[in-house]
Amino acid sequence: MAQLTFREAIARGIAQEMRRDESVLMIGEDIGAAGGVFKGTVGLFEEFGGIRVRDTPISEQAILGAAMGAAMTGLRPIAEIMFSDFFAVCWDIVVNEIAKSRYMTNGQMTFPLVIRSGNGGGLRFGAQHSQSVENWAMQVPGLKVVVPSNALDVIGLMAAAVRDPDPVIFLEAKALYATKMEVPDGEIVDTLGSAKVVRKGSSATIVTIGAMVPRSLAAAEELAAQGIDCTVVDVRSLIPLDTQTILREVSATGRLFTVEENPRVLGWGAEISSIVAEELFYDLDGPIVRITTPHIPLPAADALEDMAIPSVSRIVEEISRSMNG
Amino acid sequence: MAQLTFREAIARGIAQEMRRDESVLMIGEDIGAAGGVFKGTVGLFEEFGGIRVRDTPISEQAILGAAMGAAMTGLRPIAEIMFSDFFAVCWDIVVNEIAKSRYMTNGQMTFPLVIRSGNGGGLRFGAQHSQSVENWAMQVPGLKVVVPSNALDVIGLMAAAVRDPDPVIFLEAKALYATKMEVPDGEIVDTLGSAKVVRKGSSATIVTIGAMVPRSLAAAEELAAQGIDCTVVDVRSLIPLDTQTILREVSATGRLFTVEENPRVLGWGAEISSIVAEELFYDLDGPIVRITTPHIPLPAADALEDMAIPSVSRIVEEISRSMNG
Amino acid sequence: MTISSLDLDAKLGLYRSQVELRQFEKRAYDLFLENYVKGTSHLSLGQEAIAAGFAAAMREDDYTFATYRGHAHTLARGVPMTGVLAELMGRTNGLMAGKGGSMHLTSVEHGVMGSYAIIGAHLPIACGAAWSAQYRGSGQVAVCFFGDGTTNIGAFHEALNFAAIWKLPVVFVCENNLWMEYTRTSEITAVEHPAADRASAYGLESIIVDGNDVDAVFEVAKKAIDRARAGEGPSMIEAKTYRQAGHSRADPGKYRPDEEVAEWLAKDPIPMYHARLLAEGATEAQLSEIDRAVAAMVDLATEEAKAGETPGADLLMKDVWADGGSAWRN
Amino acid sequence: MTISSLDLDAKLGLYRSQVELRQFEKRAYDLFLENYVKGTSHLSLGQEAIAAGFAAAMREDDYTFATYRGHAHTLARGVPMTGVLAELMGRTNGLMAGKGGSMHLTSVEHGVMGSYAIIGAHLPIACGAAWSAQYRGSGQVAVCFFGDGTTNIGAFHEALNFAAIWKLPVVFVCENNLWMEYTRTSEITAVEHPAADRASAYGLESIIVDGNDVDAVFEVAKKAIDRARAGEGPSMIEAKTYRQAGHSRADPGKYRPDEEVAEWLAKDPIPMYHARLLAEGATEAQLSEIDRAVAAMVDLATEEAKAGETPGADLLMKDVWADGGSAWRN
Ligand SMILES: Cc1ncc(C[n+]2csc(CCOP(=O)(O)OP(=O)(O)O)c2C)c(N)n1
Ligand SMILES: Cc1ncc(C[n+]2csc(CCOP(=O)(O)OP(=O)(O)O)c2C)c(N)n1
Ligand SMILES: [Mg+2]
Ligand SMILES: [Mg+2]
Repeated sequence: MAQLTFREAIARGIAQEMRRDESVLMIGEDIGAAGGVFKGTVGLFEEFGGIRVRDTPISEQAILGAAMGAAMTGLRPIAEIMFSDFFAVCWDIVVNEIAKSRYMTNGQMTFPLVIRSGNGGGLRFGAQHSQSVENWAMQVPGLKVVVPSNALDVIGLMAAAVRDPDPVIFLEAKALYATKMEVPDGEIVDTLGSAKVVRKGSSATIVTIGAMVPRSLAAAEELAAQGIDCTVVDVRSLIPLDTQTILREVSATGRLFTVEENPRVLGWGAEISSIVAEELFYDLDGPIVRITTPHIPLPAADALEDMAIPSVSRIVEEISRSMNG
Repeated sequence: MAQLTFREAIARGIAQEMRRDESVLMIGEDIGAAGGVFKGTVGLFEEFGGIRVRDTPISEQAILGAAMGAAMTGLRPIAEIMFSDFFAVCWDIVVNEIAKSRYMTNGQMTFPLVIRSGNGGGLRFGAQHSQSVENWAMQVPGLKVVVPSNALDVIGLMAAAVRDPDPVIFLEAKALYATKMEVPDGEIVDTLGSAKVVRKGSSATIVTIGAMVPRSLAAAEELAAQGIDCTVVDVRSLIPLDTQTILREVSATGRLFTVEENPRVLGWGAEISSIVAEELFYDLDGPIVRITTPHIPLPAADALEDMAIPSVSRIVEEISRSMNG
Repeated sequence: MTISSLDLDAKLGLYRSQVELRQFEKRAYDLFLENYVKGTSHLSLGQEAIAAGFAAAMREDDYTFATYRGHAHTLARGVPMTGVLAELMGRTNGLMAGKGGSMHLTSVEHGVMGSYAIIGAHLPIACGAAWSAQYRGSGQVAVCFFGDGTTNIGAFHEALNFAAIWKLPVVFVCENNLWMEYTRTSEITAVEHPAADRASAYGLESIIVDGNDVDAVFEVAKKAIDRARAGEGPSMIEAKTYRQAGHSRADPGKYRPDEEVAEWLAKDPIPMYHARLLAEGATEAQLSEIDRAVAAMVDLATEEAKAGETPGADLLMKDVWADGGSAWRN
Repeated sequence: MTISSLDLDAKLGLYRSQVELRQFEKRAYDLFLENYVKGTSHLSLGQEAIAAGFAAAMREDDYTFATYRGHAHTLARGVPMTGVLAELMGRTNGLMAGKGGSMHLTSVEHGVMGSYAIIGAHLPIACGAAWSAQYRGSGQVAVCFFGDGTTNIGAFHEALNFAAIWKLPVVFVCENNLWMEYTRTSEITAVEHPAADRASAYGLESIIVDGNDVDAVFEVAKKAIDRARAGEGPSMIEAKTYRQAGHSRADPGKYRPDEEVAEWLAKDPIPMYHARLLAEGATEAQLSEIDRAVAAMVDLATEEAKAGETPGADLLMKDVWADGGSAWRN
């Protein structure tokens, strides 16, 4: 066992896979000797060298194009897009090329690649460096989307993503980089598409991901004190989506709340809400409520940012209002 | 009155506004003497000249950057992105710059601009030239999103979009370009954010947009013959969203079906489903069902494309199965 | 190998290749008029020398990256005509069973790593294949074709710099046919030679070739490919040519001055090469035998393509993922 | 106007401007260490001559487009220090009431049309403002600042070509401080001078200036701006400089060789200019009076900024739309 931060877990997960498989390479801006802007790749350059852990120009289209071309010719690249907001400058390669080419070629090509990216707010970086873009990625047929919430999951899901034959968008909550936990030694490999029930309750089911998982758990503790006993489901991967676990846990409590960091309109919770509204219509005891960042760009000031992203107290408030209302 | 095609309506709507306001300019690829790849700008170059109707290089970031810079300094540009799939090569300017800058600057700037784009399938153009991206745009705080379904609405909503002080994404269903209707002479100005009830029924409410409106209407006729009498709501603008009309019409029938051309996951109907599931929970008589293109890239072959996009018969089938099941 | 080292047999091969592309595309156009080909398609009529010359200079395992205007490059690499034609017609015996269509021709088996319909996107992707070849030490080279209008999009710039700094084995080929869709590229481009005048921005040599002269194309291709294979890095070649038809199936190309079209029809690469081969010792009989053989080949491909089946629902939901399926949830 | 035409008063103004930027940013850094400034911030210490020289050459209604490293360019246009500092501190008396933050400083009133945090994005946007000025016949010029690392992204290429073909009144200024974040730009750039060596790709003259010499900067700026204003089109200027601090607040800049830092500290634009002004007839008293006055100004701004209020919920939901609100549904 070792005490590991979320950011150290990234490097450990990648190192585990790079040792195992020579076809795994990394590219990105400042990921080499500098160890990454978020220090997610510290030690990899030293262990694997500048050919396998390679700095690039500020050319996100080239980075992802390179990853795609390498993947279709037998390698398993891991590309870093420093902040997930920057997906917007290379979105074509992601949605039009990487996501569609297997289908278009009737399966002639596979794209075993991972795109890691720092995601979400909480660091007072303002509207262009704080977005939660899991809903952008979830929207695109042909992409898998992973959003881990803790160091252990980071390692296992990173390994699963690297081994997966399909393109995986791996979103690392910036707000969690410094969080720590005990992690067992040895190889860790997890499974994409498996949600985890991280708290078991009987009154309502909270479905959430990433940085909202610890907040939802804290909220559940406060709610328990009010007599509202919540199940908390950490979805972990939006695509593939473990609908079975979600449906089971929602039907057990009869109530669904989603807690989402992405802005409200067409946040990932809208899809889960629509699935539940269709498939569990007769099992719901009350309205589905989505607790989200409002539909606004994120403000920079700490006071404002804290009001925007769902906080423990807002989660408690909205759930208790709806459960008592 | 004049018989007008959808594509002619675009030029008419734009011409109406360009005559009125010298600050309205157009830019895009092949929009000048050529009249646009879809012939949506025929006659504008001749009437307004090459300075106001200007051909650009294949540089979508430059096109939208230019539109943004012009809008913030007092003009009202209309930019064309030829196929909406190409938003992916200039998405940064749309989501990170145009959509956010008013908010970030605390209202110092306004962005009265329109981005027109050919949207959707049906022309056998394959996965990179057939996407319905209304859900991409709807997801971004700070963008208005308009999707007209007929020539009359094209004129009025184009005028409203040009006059609107905020950025409007104006999505023109390619499958509708050749459709015709009678349109009154004289100035036509419509309102953003107003849905239209295009058929009144009592059994269920179909909520839809764009090229799916005529299909939903045709399906409603067939369903009526089966005794299922549907209201059809043409949403027309996804942002601002006329939730009141939707909620009213859904609560009147107790049932909601969305008919969406965009791929399933986080299609625009998911948002409407989540609103209805929360706000009309106690008024629904059955599950909300979303009829969408499956969550796949679009195939090129005519036979396959026809299977992918919701057809009249699929709409009929899914609604009647759910209403009778 | 230099131009003079090409013997007559090899040159007859280049002739045949061009004739194949020409006759194939003429047939594709006819089938389009007969409504067998749905959707769009983009012909390379007049540009065949580039595809033929490069393909002849490539090793079997080299990579081709093409655009939506990709029939010629696909066929030139040896992909059977039937698969291409059937793909245009949306049949199950198409290269991609109709799922890709005319703009996305791909045959990994023949090194055709795709045709790309978003301007500029495939330049960075070609860098990736070249990077992979470099890392694997396979000696493969990626050849990436694009148009003059493509030189003004951002991805072009990123790819060129990227290839240069990593000395990637990639050859960028700008087929300068003077036009974008309906706009003359020189009207919206800051330099005269849209590719060649920009080579120096990436530390590359400025190379221009007569794209209607297949021998000249072969020579310049061979040199750039050899250089890439030897680890000396990327090249960019601007090949001057002209598309004889409109931009796409719907376009009669009326915006072009008649004299310009006439001038370039007079420079048609195939009659030109025909005359050259006669001068270099080929016989009229040899050449017309090639024409005839190709015609038969095109006829056969047409028949086979027409006999293909219409794809069904099974194909629709197939191969989004590597497991062969499309399930995104359980 | 040429360099020699700047009289001593004007030069004292350039000195003062540089000192303002320097002292302001040192204070900003202190406030950061004291946890008054949250989030990130990017200092221009060592690069002040560029901001000062350009601002002095601009007309009041000209447009500035800056990056996240935009404090200096914002202040140099006359934006009050208090508004900038308060913005860094997330207060309601900040330029944007705390909603934008350090990376997005904007003051339309002063022609500062925004600071942009996505590499390259503002180059096309500056083209748009220039296009608007051209269409309106206002005679305004847009000046767009960016870093060396920015020359490798696609938007750079699109904007330069676009500006050139439309002869837009825009001046692109590459502040070449040798580094991206933690990577040396020369290691990932195909040419030696990332901007100047690419000017010819857009039909532009290659212009390099000592970015630490404010007189030289002023001269080259004036020339390019006059040219743009006269309708002769865009220019691109590469100004050689160095950032004395790390990339952003979190970065101690350890990756840089000590000798390199020392070499550039010796070329600090402010002491250099101080010495020049003494040589040209200014007195030590004049200059230290400026230093003192600026210090007082910074102190005052600090106090005022600290006195600003913390923004509340009303601001959170304000100004998504031009109607002042954020409603996306009824
Ligand atoms: C990003 C993007 N913008 C626009 C288009 C539409 N488009 C398709 S082909 C074309 C012209 C391309 O011209 P060129 O690069 O010269 O190639 P050519 O067609 O002449 O071979 C355009 C504008 C596109 N496919 N992708
Ligand atoms: C599209 C994009 N990619 C990456 C970044 C992260 N980033 C911010 S500053 C920077 C370095 C920029 O270097 P340069 O252009 O030289 O400007 P400098 O910071 O030196 O002033 C990078 C990579 C970004 N903001 N946007
Ligand atoms: Mg061309
Ligand atoms: Mg720099």
